[in-house]
Amino acid sequence: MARNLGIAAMAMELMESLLLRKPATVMYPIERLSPPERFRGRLRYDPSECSLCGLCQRDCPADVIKVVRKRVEKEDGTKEMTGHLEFEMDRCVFCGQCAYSCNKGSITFTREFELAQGSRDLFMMKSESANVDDEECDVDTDVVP
Amino acid sequence: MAKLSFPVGPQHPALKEPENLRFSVDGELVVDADIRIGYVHRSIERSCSERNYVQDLYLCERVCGICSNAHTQAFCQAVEKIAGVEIPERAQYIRMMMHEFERIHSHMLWLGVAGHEIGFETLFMYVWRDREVIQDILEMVSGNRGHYAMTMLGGVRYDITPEMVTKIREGIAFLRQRAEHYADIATTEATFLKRTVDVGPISGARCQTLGAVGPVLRGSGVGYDVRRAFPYLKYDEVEFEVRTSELCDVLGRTLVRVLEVIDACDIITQVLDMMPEGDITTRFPRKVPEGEATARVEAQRGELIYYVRSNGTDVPERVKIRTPTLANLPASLEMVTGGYIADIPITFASIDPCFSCTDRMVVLDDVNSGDSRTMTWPELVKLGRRS
Amino acid sequence: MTASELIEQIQAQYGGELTEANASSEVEVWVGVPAVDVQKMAQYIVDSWAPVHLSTITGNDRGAHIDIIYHFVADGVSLNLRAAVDKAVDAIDTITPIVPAAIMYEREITDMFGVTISGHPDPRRLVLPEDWPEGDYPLRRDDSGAEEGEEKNG
Amino acid sequence: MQVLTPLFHMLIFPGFLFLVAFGLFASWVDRKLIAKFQNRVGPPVMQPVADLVKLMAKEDIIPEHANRVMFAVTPLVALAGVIASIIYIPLWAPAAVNAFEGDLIVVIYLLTLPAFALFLGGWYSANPFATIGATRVLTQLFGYEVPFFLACLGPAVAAGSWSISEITHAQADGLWLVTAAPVSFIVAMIALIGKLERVPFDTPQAKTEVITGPEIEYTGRRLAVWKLTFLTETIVGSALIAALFLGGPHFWGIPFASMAPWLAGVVGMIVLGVKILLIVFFLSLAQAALARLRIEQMVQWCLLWLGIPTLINIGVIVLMMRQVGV
Repeated sequence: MARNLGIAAMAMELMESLLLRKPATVMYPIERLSPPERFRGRLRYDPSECSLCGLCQRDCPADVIKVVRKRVEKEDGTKEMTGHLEFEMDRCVFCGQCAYSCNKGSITFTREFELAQGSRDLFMMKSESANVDDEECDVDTDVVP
Repeated sequence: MAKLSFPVGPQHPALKEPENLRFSVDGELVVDADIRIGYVHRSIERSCSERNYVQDLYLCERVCGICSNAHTQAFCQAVEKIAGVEIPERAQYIRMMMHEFERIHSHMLWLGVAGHEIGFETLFMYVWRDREVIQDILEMVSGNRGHYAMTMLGGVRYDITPEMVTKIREGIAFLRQRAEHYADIATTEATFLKRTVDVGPISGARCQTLGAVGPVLRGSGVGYDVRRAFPYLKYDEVEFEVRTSELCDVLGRTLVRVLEVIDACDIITQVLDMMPEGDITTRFPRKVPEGEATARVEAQRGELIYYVRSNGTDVPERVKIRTPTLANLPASLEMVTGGYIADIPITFASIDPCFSCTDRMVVLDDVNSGDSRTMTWPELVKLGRRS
Repeated sequence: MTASELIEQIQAQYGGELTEANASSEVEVWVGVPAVDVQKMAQYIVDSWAPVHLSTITGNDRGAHIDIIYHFVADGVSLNLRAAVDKAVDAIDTITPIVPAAIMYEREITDMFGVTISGHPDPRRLVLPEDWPEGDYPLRRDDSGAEEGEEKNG
Repeated sequence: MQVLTPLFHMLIFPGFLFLVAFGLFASWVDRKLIAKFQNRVGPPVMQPVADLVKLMAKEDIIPEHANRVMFAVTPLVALAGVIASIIYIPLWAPAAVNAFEGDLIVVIYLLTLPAFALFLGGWYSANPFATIGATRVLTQLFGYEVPFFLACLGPAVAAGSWSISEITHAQADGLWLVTAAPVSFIVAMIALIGKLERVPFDTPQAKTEVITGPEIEYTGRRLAVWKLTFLTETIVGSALIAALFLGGPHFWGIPFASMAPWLAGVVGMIVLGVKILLIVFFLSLAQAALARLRIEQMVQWCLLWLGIPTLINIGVIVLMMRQVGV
C-alpha cells in the first residue's frame, strides 16, 4: 500500500507544479541573473602598477599569459624595464590563479560572462606596455602566494 | 534467440561519457559483460610531473568536473604532508565545508541521472531544480559553479563572510528538507521501487574482494568511509554516521546517497557553528622537500587516493591518481551479469561512473583512423585551432 | 591496531627480508620487499588482516628500477608495500589470484610501465588501444612518452 | 462526387490533414503539460510543427544491410492503418463517416497495425538495438492488446452492438458507459499507454536502454512518418475510448437533435476534442509521475492487473444485462 502512496505523493507534487508554481526556468536573454561578487569573468589587466615580475606566467596552468620584458637604457643613463603581457584568452580556464598570484593587483576578473567571439584572433590580447622604474622585482619567488 | 553481442558505447545515451561496454545477451538477459576504457585520456598523470605544484593543482581539479574539490583536497593533502605544512584551522573548516557542498551537489546530480536512466524524467527535473540551490551557494562562495579553485596549497582562497553564513544556513535547511522528501519518494514510489529493488545485486563481501569503494560498498552493508577510517581535515571533530544499507542493490546505493546528503547538511551546520576566526592561508614553499606521501579522501563516489612523490624541486616527480570509478568497475561488471538488458543503464549508473576520472592518463590517439599514433603537442594545437 | 604494532608483526615474520619498514604516521606504514616476494607478502597480509582493501597499485620509474607500490588498508592502517622491479628483469608476479581487486591496477601497470605481470589472468590492455606500439610505455621516463622536441606547455 | 467524397474523408477531413493538425496540437498540449508538471516552461505552440518540418528536410538514410522494401514500406503501412481507422469513429453526432455492424473489430485490428509495422521495420533495420526493441514491441503487444480488446468488449456487450457508432448512440441520452464498465475504462486507458509506447510502457523505445529501439535507424521523412503515426494514433485511440466510454461527441443537455446539422457537428467536434484532450492529460500525468517498467514486469503486470479485472467487469455486465433485459 505504501508503494501507491509514493505515486499519490508524486501526483500531488505534479499538480502543485502545474497549478501553483512558477517555472524554474530562467528565460535567459530576456531575463538576466547577475553573477555573484566572486565570479571570475572577463580578465582585466591594468599595466600601471605591474612590475612585470612574471609570477602570473609562472603559475598559469593553461599557459595563457606571456610576459614580454625589454630593458631599455634611457638617455640620462638610468635603466628602465618595459614590456607588455600577451594573453591567449581562448585557453584561459578562469581559475583566477594569476589574479591571486599578482601582489600588485594588476590582474582582476570582472563579472562579465558573455565572452563568446566569432574568431580565434579576437581572443589574442596584447596589453599596453608597462614600465617599471626599479629594475628588480621585489617578489619572494620561493613561496606559493 | 541466439546470443547477441550488444554494445553500449562509446556513444550511447545512457553513458554521459564515451566508454565501450560489451554485453553478450541471451534474449533480455545479460550473460557476460566486458568493459573497454581509455576513450578520454588526457595525460594528466604525466602532465603533473611536468608542471609545478601550483599548476598541478588546477590540473588535478580538472580530472573530474563533479568531484573537482575532492581532487584538489587530496592533492593538497599529499603535498602538505610531504612539506610538513599545517594549514590554519579556519581553512580546514572551509575546506571541509566545500567538500560537503560538493557531496550534496554530486549526490543530487546522481539521483537525477538515476531517474533519467529509468525513464523517470520528472525526478530528474525536480532534483536538478533543487540542486540549483547548492550550485548557487558554491558559486557565491567560490565564484564558480564547478572547478571552484577554492583549495590552495597552504589554505583556501576565499573566506566565508557572515552574510554568506546566513545564506548557506537557509539553503542547507531547504536542501535537507528536500533530501528527506526524495528519501520518501525513493522508498515509496511503486515504479521506482520496481526498477531498483533487487537490481544489480552484489554482496558486501564480494564488494570488498573486488575492491569497491564508497556508496557501492556502503550500499552493500560495509561501513568503510575514509572520513571515519582515516580522518582528515576536522572530520574527527564533527558528528556523523557512516550510512550503510543491507539491501545490496540499486535501492541500497540510492538510499545511502540520499542519506549522505542529509548527513552532509548536518555536517555543514556543525562546521558553521564550530568555525573559528583566523587566517585562511599559510606560507607554502614553492620547492617541496624530497619525500613521498599518499592521501586518501572520501570523494562523493568513494575513496580517492593520491600518491605524490617529490624530488626537492617545484615540480613533482610522480603523481598517481586512483579515482573511485576504476575501483568500482570490477564490481559493476559483476552486478550487470545475470540481469536484464533494461537494467544495464541504472546498474551502471548506480556506481556513479565517471569515465573521465577513470581514464585521466596518457594517450592521445586518433581512434577513427584505426592506425594508432601519438600526436605531438604542436599537431594537437593545430588540430584544436582549426578555425 | 596502530602502525607500530603492524610493523612489529611484519618484522617478527619477515624481519630479515624487508628492504624497508617504517611508519610515517600513526596510521600509515611503508614496507619494502624484494620483487620476488610480492606474492608471499600479499598472501601474508590477506591471511593476517582479512578483509583487506587494496586501494591501488602505483608504479614509478626511478631510473634503474621501477617502484611498484601496493596501497593496502589492513585493519585500519594504511599499509604501503613497495617492491622494486629491476628494469633488466621487468617482470613481477601477479597478486590478482590473492587480491582480486588488483586486476585493473595490474593491467594499468603493464600498460604504463611495460612491467610484465606474470600469471595475470586477463593480460589485455586496459587504457591503451589494442594497436598501441609494443615497447612504448607512456609513463616510463627513459625511452618513451613525450619526446624532448615536444613543447611542454605551449 | 461519389468518388470525391470518400477521398475527401480520407485525406482531408476527418482523415489525414485534420488528424495531423489536431495530433500536432495535442502533442503540443502534451509537451506543455509535462513541462508544467516538471516545473519547466515548455515549447511554444508551433514547436511540433517545426520539429516535423525539420525532420522532413533532413537527409533520408537507409542502412546498408537493412531490407530496403520493408524498411521503406512499414512506416507508411502504420500511418495508413491509423488514418483508415478514423473513418469508423464518430467524430460528430450522430454517426461516423462510415459505420457498419462490426467496425469496432476492424478499428481494433487497424490500431494493431502500427505495432506490427514497427516490429517489422525494426527487425529489418539490421541493428542490435532495433532488434531488441522490435522483440520488445511484440512482447509488449501481448501485454496490452488482450486487455485492450477485452476492455472494448465491455461497452459493446453493454450496448449490444459491435458498431462504434451504435455504441456511441446508445449513450446519447442515457448514462455514459463508463458507469457500466469503470474497470474496463481504466484498463483501456492504461492499455492505450502501452499502444502509444509511452512511460511507463515505453520499454521498446527506451532511450537510455535501446535508444528509441526499432526507430533507431530511421531518419528524415521516414522518421517523420513514424512520429506522425504516433501523433495520430494518440488522437484515434483517445477518440475511440471517448466514443466507447465517454459518449463520444455527446454531452448531457446539449440537444443535438434540435440543432441545425452543421451546428450539431461543430459542437459535437468541440465536445469530443475536449474529451480527447482530457485523455491526453491523463497520458501526460502518467508519463510525469511514473518510471519506465521492464518488459517482463510490464507483461506480468498487464495480464494480472488489467486482464483479470476486465474479465470480471465483463462478467458483471453480462449478469446485469440478464437481470435487466430478460
